[in-house]
Amino acid sequence: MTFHRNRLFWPLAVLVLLLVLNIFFANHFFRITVNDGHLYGSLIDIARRAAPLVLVGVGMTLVIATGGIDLSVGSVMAVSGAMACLLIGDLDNQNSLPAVFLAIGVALVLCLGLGVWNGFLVSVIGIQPIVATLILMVAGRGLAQLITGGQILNVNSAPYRRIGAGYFLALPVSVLIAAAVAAVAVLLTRRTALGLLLEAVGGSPAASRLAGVQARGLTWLVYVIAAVCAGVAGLIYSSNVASADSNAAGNLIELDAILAVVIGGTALTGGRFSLGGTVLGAVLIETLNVTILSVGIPVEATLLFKAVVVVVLCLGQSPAFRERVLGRRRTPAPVAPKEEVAA
Amino acid sequence: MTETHHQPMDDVELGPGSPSSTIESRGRRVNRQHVPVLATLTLLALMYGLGVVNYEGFSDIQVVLNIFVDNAFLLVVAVGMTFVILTGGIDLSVGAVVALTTTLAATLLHAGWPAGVVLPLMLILGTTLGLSMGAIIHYFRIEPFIATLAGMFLARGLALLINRNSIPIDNGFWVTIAQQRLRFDRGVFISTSVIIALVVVLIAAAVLIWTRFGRCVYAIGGNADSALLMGLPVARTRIAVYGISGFCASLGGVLYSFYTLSGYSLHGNGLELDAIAAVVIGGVLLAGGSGYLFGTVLGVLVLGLIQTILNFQGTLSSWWTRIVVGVLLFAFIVLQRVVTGKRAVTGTR
Amino acid sequence: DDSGDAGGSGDDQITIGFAQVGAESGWRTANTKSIQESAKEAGVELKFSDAQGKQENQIKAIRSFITQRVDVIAFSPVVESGWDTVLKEAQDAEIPVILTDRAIDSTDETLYESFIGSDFVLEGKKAGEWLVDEYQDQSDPVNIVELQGTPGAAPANDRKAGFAEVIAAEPKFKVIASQTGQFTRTDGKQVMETFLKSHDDIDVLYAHNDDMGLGAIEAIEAAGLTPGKDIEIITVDAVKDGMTALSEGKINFIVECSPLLGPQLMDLAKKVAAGESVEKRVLTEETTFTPEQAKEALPERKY
Amino acid sequence: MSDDAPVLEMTGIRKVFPGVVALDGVDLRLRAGEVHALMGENGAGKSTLIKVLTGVYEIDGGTVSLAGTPVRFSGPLQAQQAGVSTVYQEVNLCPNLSVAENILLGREPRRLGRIRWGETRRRARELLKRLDLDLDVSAPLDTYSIAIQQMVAIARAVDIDAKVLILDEPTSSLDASEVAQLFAVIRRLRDQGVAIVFVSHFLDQVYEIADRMTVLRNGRLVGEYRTAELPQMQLVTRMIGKELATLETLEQADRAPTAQIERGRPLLRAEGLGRRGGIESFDLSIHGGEIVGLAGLLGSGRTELARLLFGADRADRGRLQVDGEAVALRTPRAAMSRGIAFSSENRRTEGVVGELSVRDNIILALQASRGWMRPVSRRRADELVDRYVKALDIRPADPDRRVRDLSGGNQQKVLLARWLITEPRLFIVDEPTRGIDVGAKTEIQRLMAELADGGMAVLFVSAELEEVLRLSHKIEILRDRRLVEELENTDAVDADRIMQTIAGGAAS
Ligand SMILES: Nc1ncnc2c1ncn2[C@@H]1O[C@H](COP(=O)(O)OP(=O)(O)OP(=O)(O)O)[C@@H](O)[C@H]1O
Ligand SMILES: Nc1ncnc2c1ncn2[C@@H]1O[C@H](COP(=O)(O)OP(=O)(O)OP(=O)(O)O)[C@@H](O)[C@H]1O
Ligand SMILES: [Mg+2]
Ligand SMILES: [Mg+2]
Repeated sequence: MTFHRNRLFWPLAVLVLLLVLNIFFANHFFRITVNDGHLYGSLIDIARRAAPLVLVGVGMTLVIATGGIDLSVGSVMAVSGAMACLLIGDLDNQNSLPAVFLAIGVALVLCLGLGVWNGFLVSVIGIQPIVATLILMVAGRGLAQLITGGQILNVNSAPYRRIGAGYFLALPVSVLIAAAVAAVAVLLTRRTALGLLLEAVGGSPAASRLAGVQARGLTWLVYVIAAVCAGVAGLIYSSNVASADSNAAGNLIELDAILAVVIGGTALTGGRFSLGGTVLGAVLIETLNVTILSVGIPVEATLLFKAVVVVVLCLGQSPAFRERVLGRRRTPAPVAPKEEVAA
Repeated sequence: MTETHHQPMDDVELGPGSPSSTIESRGRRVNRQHVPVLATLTLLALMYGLGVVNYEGFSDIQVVLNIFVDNAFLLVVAVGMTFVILTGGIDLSVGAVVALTTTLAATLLHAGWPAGVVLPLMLILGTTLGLSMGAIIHYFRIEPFIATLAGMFLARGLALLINRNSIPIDNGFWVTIAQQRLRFDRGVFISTSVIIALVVVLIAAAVLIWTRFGRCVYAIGGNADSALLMGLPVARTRIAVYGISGFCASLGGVLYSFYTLSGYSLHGNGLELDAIAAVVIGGVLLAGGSGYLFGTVLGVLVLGLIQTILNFQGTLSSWWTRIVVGVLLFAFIVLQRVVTGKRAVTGTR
Repeated sequence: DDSGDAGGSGDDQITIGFAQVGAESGWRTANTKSIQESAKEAGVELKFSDAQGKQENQIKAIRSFITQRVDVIAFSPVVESGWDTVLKEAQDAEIPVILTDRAIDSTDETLYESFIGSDFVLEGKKAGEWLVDEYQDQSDPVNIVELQGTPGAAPANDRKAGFAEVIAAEPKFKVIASQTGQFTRTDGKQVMETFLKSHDDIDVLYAHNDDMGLGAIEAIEAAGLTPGKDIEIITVDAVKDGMTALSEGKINFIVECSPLLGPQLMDLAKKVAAGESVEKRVLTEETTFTPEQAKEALPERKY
Repeated sequence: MSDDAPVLEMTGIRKVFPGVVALDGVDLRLRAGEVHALMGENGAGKSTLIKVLTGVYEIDGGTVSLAGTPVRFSGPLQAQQAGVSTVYQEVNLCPNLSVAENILLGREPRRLGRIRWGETRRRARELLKRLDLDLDVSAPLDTYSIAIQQMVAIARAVDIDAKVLILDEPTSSLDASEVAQLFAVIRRLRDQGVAIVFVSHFLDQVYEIADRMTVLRNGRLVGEYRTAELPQMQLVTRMIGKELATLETLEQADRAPTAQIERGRPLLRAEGLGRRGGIESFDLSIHGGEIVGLAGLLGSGRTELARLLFGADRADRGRLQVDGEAVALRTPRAAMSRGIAFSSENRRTEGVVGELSVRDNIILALQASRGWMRPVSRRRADELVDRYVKALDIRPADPDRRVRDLSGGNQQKVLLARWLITEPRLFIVDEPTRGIDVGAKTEIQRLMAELADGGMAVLFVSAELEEVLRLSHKIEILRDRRLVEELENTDAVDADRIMQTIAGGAAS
């Protein structure tokens, strides 16, 4: 337990640092006002921006817990937004609530299907996850473009807009959705045995098979969850600008999501995972993006800035680094990095 | 954990009736290890045949040679990636290193530096970057994925900082090499880069099969902790592997700059994924410890062939292009599975 | 090596190999569509290849067109530099090349027959000129924020440069923030959100394309401001959505960048294939729009 | 065997893991030409001491000196270069490489920098021959059983030209003849002047081979003794820190109450079951309350047989009945639903999940059989875990500790606990006492006997013939992957009788 808290200390510290940095550049950075009956302010912006990444990250965490990886999340986001916008755009009355719900439902079912596909390739056919999901990463964006005909599909639907740009009880709906999904995921994994079984599968597939864990079903399940999460993220993304851009939606989000997962203390090799850590990681990444903008770092240097932050963060998180360089003699882990040395 | 096994090839004792086969089924196993590669080769030939049957002019030898000409840099990058993946790591920075190499080389050449200085400098730069990532990964136990992701940001960031525009290269040496063509009869040709790439492949293959270093790479991929306890030079090898990848990436960058005669910070975007895909399609396990370099060559050819087919098809819209790439990839990988009769990774011994 | 002696097949139908950048925007898709449709109309066989934004893919496609012995090769270069080698191969194979939409910076002008497309620098200048004109009576500083395109992309570079050149003439114009919006709506919106938080004295927004402008409009509205009034907006492209916003007064000025190169390209290709000489530089017919002009033009806007 | 200056001396060694003081003030003195046993219960710190010595872990205090000069190795590589060769507990080889490579990795014969593969294989075969093993050295290591892998690891260590050879539980899954081979090699090396550290929980072996021993308890030094001067009972007392009255009683009392159980309808019955390349068709029935022992040599197919009955591997011929009902056990899951449990001999890769806590590991099988939607409540889990942590004396008794940080023996106990809480009707145990100390071993044997009395059937696989004899009602003997004989374990049956069959004597 203390171990985990320890790992999250650094992301938290960096997060606070970035937030503080913002004060010097953005006026009233921490001020939250009420504007048009909803909250308005930089912090709210960060939360809203982080919503899709949190969603994708939650799904990614579960996939990574089983020792897999999902590169297709970005494409799935594009597909989901495209499908929803296509259907809604065809409606006579775009403001009809049931019709919009139906469209959203269809889009999510489509994503579910894509998740089933990924899961099938990984768990039944046994293709290595990175390649299995690479297939959908490439083809999925094509599919999304096929749906939109390569155009940006505009919708003019008030209910749909609320998902990404609307407010409920003065709070952004997208943030509420992301929080709800994250909470459900936490409950699902920690209140049922799902978390334990996933960690077992990720920790040692062979051992968990012999312990009777149905690795195949579970592996399949996480890809489905990841795709649905990405689908919801795609809806938020497209609703935010009331249009479906199948090219930009979710572009490169898989890298950010994986980064968020790792910052959150989940090892890419599978095994123990921390959803809370991922959420923190996602918020940190978006804060970083906002900071780059508000500090006004020149376009040319943004990547460098990101690199520096990531390096500092990871080194800070690494006990080995603290021990060797900062000279803090503690937690001498075995020399070998990942697997069991103790015996 | 690992399913495929590789076996150093040796001409001396693999013959039939090898005295080492104490159990009959074992004699056959040696061959079975080559099955994935053979299957890939067969499927590749099949795909090629498909192209020949369907498209006019596809049978032209130049079509095949073009795959090499057009993918020489990818091949070199993928060779470096193979080393990394064999140890169970990954290197996401390669695409960005390619970009950095081309940008910096173009800038320096533009500033009038001689090619004889720029070229080695680029290779040293890539290798150094790789080595430092390796050191961070090994000593500070940072996930390779993250360390090299940071490396990717860094390299591309530097490239952008140097110059965000594309810079033409007009250095004499560069231009000569770039436009040098080795012509055979009937007008078919290859470029200098192809020769360089093939030499790299041969050297790398030899290193993997015939040197202690190469075997240590496999050992680390099989089980890094065991390798350490067995007294292998894990630190040195792991760091070196990233160094090799960095070297290959920068050499790939140089080839890329021969290929386009320009430097640009967005060159090689997504190249890392292509390289990883090529390596994995070639039968190397991402978990490490298993696979051949020859497989990587096949993987690159598969990707190249898919693209050639698309270019010959010439009627696909942008989105169908993507979908068809996905479908072809899928078909290829699934057939590969079926042919080699491998079972699911999860839950098998 | 001239064994395969070039294209120019005897029959009257010509084949064009066209290597497109990708399908990264609505503009690009309209461009592709225009070329495909006019090829059909002109009775030209079109070999189409999508490079997905990568120069290497485009080079591969061009090389493949050479082996396929098409009559004319046309392409929109992903970047400016780095085409000499492959274009020389085309030249050796005696296949004429036409550039569309974006230029290349080769010193050897014989490598291509013609370049048809817009002048991005000019577009930036047009945007700047309108601004200068609009604020000519004002002497207070004018605070401008800029949404750039993808860093390093030619349209982004040139539109920035052209604009900067014009406004540099008057010191009252100040670009107080300039960031990339990656040519997308979402990024445009998000960057604008942050701009609005860190600067409360923005007068003008200059976006390198309509999409980013449209995203920014959402951000401005969410901040309780009125786009087009509180903050004046200039964009480039004139796609349908942008024109709609322009006609609603949410955008103040759009510089057109037309994707409809198809018919002009087909004409050129036929001439080139027939061995006629053509102009080295063909400009696409483009204009600029104010809200009033937009209202008129909107009904027959195709893309 | 002399008391002259030690080749290697460790003094006042201290090693702290977060929350555990693994070693404190431990001394170890090795002299050239002696076999030195390192003794202690599970978790006493033996393996840690070895790892500290060879630089796998950093030392927190104390000194090490080699031939009089202080050293501090940075890792196994450096230790090897200085002449300290080690076989660590658990097999630490690369499963993906061939046997030959595993033996010679890092030392392959070369010519002009190029590895000579033919020569490599030849040398590997030669080395194995010294251990009386004839394997296909070009086959990947993981096609062989744990026992063979252990021999390969030994062959590797023995080949290194070493002044000090350290063997951490090298015999834990070897049977008598392999142990004899190993000892022959050890003696030869000893006579050549190598100092050898030998760790084992088999007291007989220790007394057979060791000249001297160092006893640890709870990470502290108890003392150094000449083997000849310390009787076995006293050694045990030193190790566990109290008189072990039960040990003696167990030695006698736990002999199997020979075969007086009712043999009605068998719980499990296999007819002609087999698998190509694994084990030939065999017939076998197991009744409730019965302990069936499997005996055989290394690689005779015991593990293969056990795995078939659990569905860990799929049989490709024959029939299987459970409770008289025909079943096809395609997956472990299917077997579990029939009340069958299986603890693998390969606890590191197929047993425990190292990253998870002791608690999670223990409830894993139970939870898996319930499915993820019906979690075992935290209270129930704690109850069960507490019970078995106590019953099996798992140390440290902290359910939140990661299993990978436990000592080898304690990991084994966790594995057994995992299956015991599922209350199986048939418990297949493959080498359950591997690496378990004397006290715990008798404890486990008694547990098995007790559970059998309570009606559970046990299929007991062990390389230790005595153990099989002591526990089983019925003994199945395997040879060359074929079940060759079934014996009721009557008084007439003894080790010699079984060895005869195993060795392929007239019996079959
Ligand atoms: N990496 C580690 N982290 C934390 N604790 C550890 C680690 N390795 C060992 N320990 C602890 O140190 C103690 C000594 O363990 P060690 O493995 O040396 O025992 P051992 O004497 O070899 O026992 P066994 O006979 O069971 O192998 C145990 O309490 C164990 O839990
Ligand atoms: N001497 C040998 N020669 C060839 N292969 C062997 C040898 N010994 C074991 N094997 C292989 O090892 C594998 C495991 O055998 P298995 O585990 O059933 O043996 P076992 O009777 O359980 O013996 P143990 O576990 O003590 O090694 C089998 O696939 C067998 O082919
Ligand atoms: Mg031990
Ligand atoms: Mg066995």
